[in-house]
Amino acid sequence: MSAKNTSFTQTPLLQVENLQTGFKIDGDFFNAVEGVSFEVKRKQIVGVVGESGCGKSVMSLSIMQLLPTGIGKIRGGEVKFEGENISKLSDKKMNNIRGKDISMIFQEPMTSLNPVFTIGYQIEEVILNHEKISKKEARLRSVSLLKSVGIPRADKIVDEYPHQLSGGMRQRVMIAMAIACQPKLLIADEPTTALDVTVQAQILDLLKGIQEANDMAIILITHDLGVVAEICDEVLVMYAGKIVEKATVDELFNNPKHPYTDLLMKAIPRMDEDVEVLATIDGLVPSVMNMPEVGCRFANRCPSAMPECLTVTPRLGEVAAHHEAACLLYDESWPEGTKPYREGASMA
Amino acid sequence: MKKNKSLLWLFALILVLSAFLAACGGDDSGSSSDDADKKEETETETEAEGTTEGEPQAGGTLVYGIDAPPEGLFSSAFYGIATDFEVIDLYDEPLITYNENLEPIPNVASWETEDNKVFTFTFKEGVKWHNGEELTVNDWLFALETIANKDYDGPRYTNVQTIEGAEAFRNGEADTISGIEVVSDYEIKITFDQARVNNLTNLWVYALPESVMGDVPVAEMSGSEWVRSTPIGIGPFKIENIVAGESVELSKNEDYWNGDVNLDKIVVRVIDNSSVVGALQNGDVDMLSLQPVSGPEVEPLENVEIITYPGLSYYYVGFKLGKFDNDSQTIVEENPKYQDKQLRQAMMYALNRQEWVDAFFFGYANVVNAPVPSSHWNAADNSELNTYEYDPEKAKTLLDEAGYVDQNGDGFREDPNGDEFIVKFSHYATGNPTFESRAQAITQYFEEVGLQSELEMVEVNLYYDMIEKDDPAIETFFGGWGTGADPDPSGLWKADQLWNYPRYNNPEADKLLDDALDIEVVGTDQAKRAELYIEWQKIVNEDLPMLYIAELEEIVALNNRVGGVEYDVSGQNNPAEWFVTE
Amino acid sequence: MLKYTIKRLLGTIPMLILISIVVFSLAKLMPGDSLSGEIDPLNTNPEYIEEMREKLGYNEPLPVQYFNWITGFVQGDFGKSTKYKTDVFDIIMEKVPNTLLLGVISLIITYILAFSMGMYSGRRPYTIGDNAIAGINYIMLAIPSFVAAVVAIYFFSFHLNWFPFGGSVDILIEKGSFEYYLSKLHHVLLPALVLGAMGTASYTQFLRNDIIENSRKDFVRTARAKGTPIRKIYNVHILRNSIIPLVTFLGFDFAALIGGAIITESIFTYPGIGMLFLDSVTSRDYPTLMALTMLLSFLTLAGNLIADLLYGVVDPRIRLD
Amino acid sequence: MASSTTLTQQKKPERSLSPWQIARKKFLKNKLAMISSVFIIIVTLLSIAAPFLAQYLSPLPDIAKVNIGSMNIPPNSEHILGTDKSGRDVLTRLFYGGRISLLVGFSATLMVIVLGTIVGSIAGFFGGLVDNILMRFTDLVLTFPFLVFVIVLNTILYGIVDGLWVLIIVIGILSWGGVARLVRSKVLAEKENEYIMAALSIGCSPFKVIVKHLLPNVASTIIVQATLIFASMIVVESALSYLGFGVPQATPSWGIMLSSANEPDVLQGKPWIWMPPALILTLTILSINFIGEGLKDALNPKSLR
Amino acid sequence: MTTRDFIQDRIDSLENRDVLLEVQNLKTYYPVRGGFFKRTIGHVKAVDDVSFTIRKGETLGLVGESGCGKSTTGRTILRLLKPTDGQILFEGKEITKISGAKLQKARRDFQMVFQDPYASLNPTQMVGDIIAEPILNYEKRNKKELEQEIKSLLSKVGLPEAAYYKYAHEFSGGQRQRIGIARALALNPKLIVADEPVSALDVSVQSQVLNLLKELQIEFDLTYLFIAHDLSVVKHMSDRIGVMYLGNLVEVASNRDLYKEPLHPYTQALISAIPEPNTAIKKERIVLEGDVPSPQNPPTGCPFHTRCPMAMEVCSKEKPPLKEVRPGHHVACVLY
Repeated sequence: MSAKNTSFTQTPLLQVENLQTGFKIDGDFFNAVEGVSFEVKRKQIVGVVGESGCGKSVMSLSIMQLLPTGIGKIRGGEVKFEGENISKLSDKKMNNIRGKDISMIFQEPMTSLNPVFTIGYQIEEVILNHEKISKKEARLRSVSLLKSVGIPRADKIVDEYPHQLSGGMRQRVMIAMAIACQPKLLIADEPTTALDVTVQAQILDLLKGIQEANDMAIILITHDLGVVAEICDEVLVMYAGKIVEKATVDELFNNPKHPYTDLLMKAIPRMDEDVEVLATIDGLVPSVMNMPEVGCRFANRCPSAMPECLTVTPRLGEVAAHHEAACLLYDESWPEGTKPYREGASMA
Repeated sequence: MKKNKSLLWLFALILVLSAFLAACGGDDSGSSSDDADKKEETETETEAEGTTEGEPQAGGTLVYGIDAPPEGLFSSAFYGIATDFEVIDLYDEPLITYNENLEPIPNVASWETEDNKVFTFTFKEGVKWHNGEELTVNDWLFALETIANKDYDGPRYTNVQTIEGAEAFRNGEADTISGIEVVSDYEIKITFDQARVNNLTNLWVYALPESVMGDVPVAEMSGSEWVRSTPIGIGPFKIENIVAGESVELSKNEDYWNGDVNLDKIVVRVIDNSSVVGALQNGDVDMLSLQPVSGPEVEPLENVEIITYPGLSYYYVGFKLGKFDNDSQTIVEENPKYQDKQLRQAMMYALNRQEWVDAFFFGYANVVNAPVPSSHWNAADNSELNTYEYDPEKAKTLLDEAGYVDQNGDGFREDPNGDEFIVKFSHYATGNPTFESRAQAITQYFEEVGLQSELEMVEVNLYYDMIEKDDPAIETFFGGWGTGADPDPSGLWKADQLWNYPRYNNPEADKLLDDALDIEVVGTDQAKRAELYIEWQKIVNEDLPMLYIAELEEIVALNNRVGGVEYDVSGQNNPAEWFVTE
Repeated sequence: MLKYTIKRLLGTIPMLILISIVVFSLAKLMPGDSLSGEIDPLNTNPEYIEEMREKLGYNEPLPVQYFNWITGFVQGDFGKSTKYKTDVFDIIMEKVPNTLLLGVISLIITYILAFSMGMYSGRRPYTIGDNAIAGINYIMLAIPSFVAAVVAIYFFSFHLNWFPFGGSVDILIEKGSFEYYLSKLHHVLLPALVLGAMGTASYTQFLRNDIIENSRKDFVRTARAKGTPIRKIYNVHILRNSIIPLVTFLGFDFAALIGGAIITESIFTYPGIGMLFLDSVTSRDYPTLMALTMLLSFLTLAGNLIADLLYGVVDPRIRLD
Repeated sequence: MASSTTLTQQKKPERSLSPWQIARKKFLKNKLAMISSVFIIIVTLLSIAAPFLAQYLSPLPDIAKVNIGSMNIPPNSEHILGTDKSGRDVLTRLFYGGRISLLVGFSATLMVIVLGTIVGSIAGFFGGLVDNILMRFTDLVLTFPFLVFVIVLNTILYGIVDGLWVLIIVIGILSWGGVARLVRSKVLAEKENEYIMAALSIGCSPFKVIVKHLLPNVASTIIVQATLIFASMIVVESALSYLGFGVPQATPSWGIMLSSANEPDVLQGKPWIWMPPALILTLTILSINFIGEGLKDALNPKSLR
Repeated sequence: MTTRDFIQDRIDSLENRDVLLEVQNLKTYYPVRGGFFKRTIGHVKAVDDVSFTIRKGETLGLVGESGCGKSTTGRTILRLLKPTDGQILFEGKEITKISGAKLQKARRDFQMVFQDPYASLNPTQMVGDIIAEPILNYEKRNKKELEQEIKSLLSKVGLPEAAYYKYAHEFSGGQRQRIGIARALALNPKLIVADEPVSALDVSVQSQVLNLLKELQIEFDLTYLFIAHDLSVVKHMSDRIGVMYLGNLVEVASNRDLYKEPLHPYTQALISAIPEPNTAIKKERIVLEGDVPSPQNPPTGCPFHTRCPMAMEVCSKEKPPLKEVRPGHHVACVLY
């Protein structure tokens, strides 16, 4: 929010380049995120979708360097925030960024709040972590923050404990905490999954409102394509630790390219149309421990798979305007004449 | 002259019993029965066996160890446990004491009698209680009346019972004890209900400070602060401070009537048996009584000296020969199992008592052949008795003769009727593991001569209950008696006595005991009495209603820096003479 | 909270009544007729015994006897000790300060040791330091307390002469002076160390595991996401949560310690409730025995209550009303 | 992470490992627990074989017998661990002691576990009034100061029931409360799992649900708890015996053997009498605890679910 | 035939079939206990006066937010919970009050598919045993035959026969749910209550299970009570849908009617709140204020009036009954 800000207008807020994050299983590291690259522009809402275990949460934790110590580790790539590589920062330096420039909210608002401290204490903490102000001021700020996220009786609630609030209220508290220092980027990891649909609507509205009011960028991680369609500008689809498709939201929903994305959309029962038989994806996601070295990771489940899919690793490449997919079906570098036919890429 | 704590034997019997019944607490090694045996102070004609050397010097603090927590009944009239008495003995003293021949000698009081029925006592003047009040005969009268009071809850009534009118006083039929007549502040006349040889030795000879306890109702006395926290006496030390259950601080009585007191202070503290050796070695305690088992460990310590002196207690294996009827105070029923004298004698021959004593008492005990400790003046010499030397062959022969032979070839003898014969032997159990092994050893001796034996370890409280009530589960039993200054064994042996545990019923023997006390028969001639007692001992030595095992020696450990301490059979000398060198 | 406390206190009453019935029955079942202690054992005169039985109410039907006993008990009349010939209440009160001191000091020792070791281990699980602490703890857990006590006396009192080997205070020191309290402390330290060290192991492991578990909780991630330094996360966020179960142990320990003190006190000849209890068992001092048993049962109940109350205090999720 | 549950589908043998087999495999891999198990097995075998072994161990095989001639002998070639104050061979007695200590520990544990499991599972499964009554009763038992009641009860039963069964019964009666509470809380938690409701919905009787569905799933907790109780029961036996309220004096348990350390001459002067039982007691408890930890790891519900 | 026609066809044919289950004024309260003797100090009114019927071969969907009582309704119908009041008629027979052996016998006809694929299978049992158990509870069977039968059942739900010898922990969530379905099918029941059967599953797996359930319904002529919080899933699965709020059924209508023309304000809000994976649809969203009140202390009158954007004064006073306002369309709201 300063002059410095303007000088960086051209630089994306966040650049993730070839990120590789590994997890230790039985003494060996296995990559849960494999070469993920994307960027987030200022004030942009980027959605990350994928089924459980696809690495979307790990990726978000990697950006924040919140991977469980000793178990999770960034093994390659860079995370640049406002042009500065933050993936190699010490924990102490990182603490200056966490909660201030980038903050995060999580899926389970109950367990994400410390049960033994008051709401006020937990919001004040983030403020006091980053700003030299008195406790009293911090408390006043907390109350106004709570008000700003739509919590009634905020001056009472500050002295209450998380368990005294409903799930939706707790998620509001989490949001208040996350925006306390007016971060430039908010990472929301499945923020509405644990909530009822009517409450989810409230929270999504709130997020959207806050994003607009604070000129904040959001990375919204979710498995719910509907949520993405609701509020995101751009979408990343992840599968087995990799980004398989990246597009603006309209482009993606109207014109899904990757067979995985396509199937995913057809597997969901829709309110707006009646389908007797839903699309399914057979088989299972390969285990992190025996991920194929080469080839497409979706190949063994893909109805459009070709023999080459097992041997050639597809790269993320532009398939349309503002639309990239990692699939051999669209790979322009595929030798002329041998390009596979693309019938069956989308299911009837 | 030695100031002995001789009065104790008057109640030794009581003590043993109460100790057995009640004193086993506190000390988890549970060796209280041993304590009780050991604590019975002794006397004989023999010379003191140990004195310490060095020039007396004034000042200093001596740490005196006791092996069980005191109960806190610090009054001669009320105490029930030996450790309490050890404290009492430091701050109070009896009016009459005993010499090394266990003969009564004047202390504060001297006496005259012509017929052993009426005694006139004269008190020394100027003897003061620790609170400054002078001791008069009224304090003694107070003590006697307290003990004779029906509300009195201590165990000493037997020591005033023989005074004329005591019974009536106790029953509330009289306001005073008719047999007591106060002549002046320093003279008092006591009349007994009948003339007895041992009236004096049986009499209660401690005073109670009327000046402080006079207002306390008798029923509340034992719980009063005068007994529990601020007792006073006339002894060389006075109680300064009591930490209940662990230690007592005594300081020098500047006004002591009987000469100078050397030590400034005596601290009495509880030393658990398991800590005895370490505490002695480190000099944490200067003086304490030892259990035989500690003897061999303490002996090598360079800074500690061991003194032994004859004890007045003995161990035995008793047979239940009959059943006692409490109402009629007679033995009513005979138990046939051990009636055969030959059987009992055979069992006596079967015991290797010397080996047993050496193994379990480490040389601090001697084999006995009759129920009178050898240091008593009326003890029979071994030459006059059958000593039943260990002779398994003879035991076997006797058993064969008596008809106890192995008829079914199982290696064990059957009784003359051919029925299975098992010696059921009981021993009390506490936490002390040696009890089991010493009892086991006895049964093994029986088995060696072909008598099948079974050992039953019975919890100690239950044990004496069962013996006293002639529980049929008890057939032969291990026991110990402590005797007193009065060598008369009547209380333990006559057919009308509850404590005649074997229920030994021999009118001839009873007659001898009666005669030995009968002033008409023996007058005041001690030699004549001794003769009768020896005669009696020959009978019980032959009859063997119990198998006499051993008498104990008392053992005291003294730090080398302690001087002026003497012990004889009558106990320790006057603590006023003790001193420490630095 | 107050209302809850009162409600809970009232709730203990039926429990106490049940316990008192059990205690009374047990005392009646003890061998040797529970009255024998109060009757002069030397007086075997049947009339006397009968008279005493009558006087002491032992001829009444059992429920009446029970009623008499319990009404006296409620009014603070615990009866008269048959051994010490004085009010049981006084005897118990004489020993209570010692046991209390022993209990408190050993608790402090336990907590200090457990907290320092547990926090260290919990923060660095599976390191050499953690393993070493676990090793020590396992061994401490395995050594029976009485073995530890006996060896401790042997080594610290007799060999090194650092601590006294028995008693609660040096009698020669003036009561109430600073040295007096120092001496009390000196006497209580070794038994308290032994008693305290025994409890340490389970506490340490508990705290360690709880810290590890809590450090994986979502709220820790939240705190990190807020930029809270890791040290503060451990010392404030995690510890505050891990303390909750530990603090409630305090209540249970309260009673358990006195039970545990029976062994320790008797080995160290430290005159407290534990020794008094053993003593009253061996000497058949029924009034004392019954009073102590009731007292200890009551303490257990009180301990449970305290545990629950503490829970309410330290854990905002538990509301007591 | 989360995906690890969905991974292992590739090649599986026809008949695969049950959760118990997996636990066993895990346990077998735990070195400390295995060493401990071997130790406990050896101790148990030696204890069981004590009467048979005795004749080879020492010239004085009869541990009931007092041998006045050979008291307090320090360890030598004949008596590897020396003899005690009754002239009994310490090594032989140590093996016999194991019989008693392990028997008391095992029987008391069994009793505690059975009682506790029955009460706890019934209370937890049925809830309501049944739960209420059972748990109030459990509270009552738990309120009894353990050591106090053991000592008092032991004194009462002394003459009535014979030998060490008094102790076993008394400890058993007084100690099941904790297990009952634990089992109840586990059952309550496990009951929340839908498979219990599923079992009811497919027509299982309550008894069958408890026995076939609930208990196998709380068994891991019970087993781990049982090992810990086993260890503590051995300690309780030895402590009580040490205090003189345990097994009868003549019984050669480790606690009884240890109680001789309380005698003034033994602690310092004759360490060979008390050190072996102290050491073996400590090692036994240590081993049992390690086994307990190993079981806890192996039976971790995460490996079952 | 288009999907739409197919559905219409189905609805028509169902109307002629017998009522399998009839629920009348069902109430299920949980006692709230407190105090030393755990007295009952209040009730959670989890299900508060619910009535509906299910015809044979039909799927009735129950939808609502967490805590609305839809699962409790399902479990009460299966008599896994004791109803506080009301009646449950199964094939015309009263099963509300039966218990013990009678209940056990009756349970043969109605089975359940559970929500949590991890918690609903006993981890100590082999899959074969899990599926065989219900059969063995009712019949004595030849072991070999039974094994064959179960293996064929396994393949019917899309699992390999080898699964018979495996344990639940070796399967993924979707596969476990198939095992759960196989167990429910083992007794050849007439009614299956599916309680959030796919809410714990990933989207791709969810579709497999939903497809499977539909296939099986046709194959075995099953009747479903399908409970879910996800309106689109319910819509996909059900012939008719009941919307629950705070223990009450606020609207019951056919699948199409409900979506096309939701009548109850709550249903309207619910439908509008669902984010559609379609950027072309820009809905006007009705965002409800506040939270669902506690079922322990429900508001008087219409349970929804505290959050209803159209609440009137009368709403807080009177609880509107569920009434049929259009053919086959029931709603409990004063507006109609």
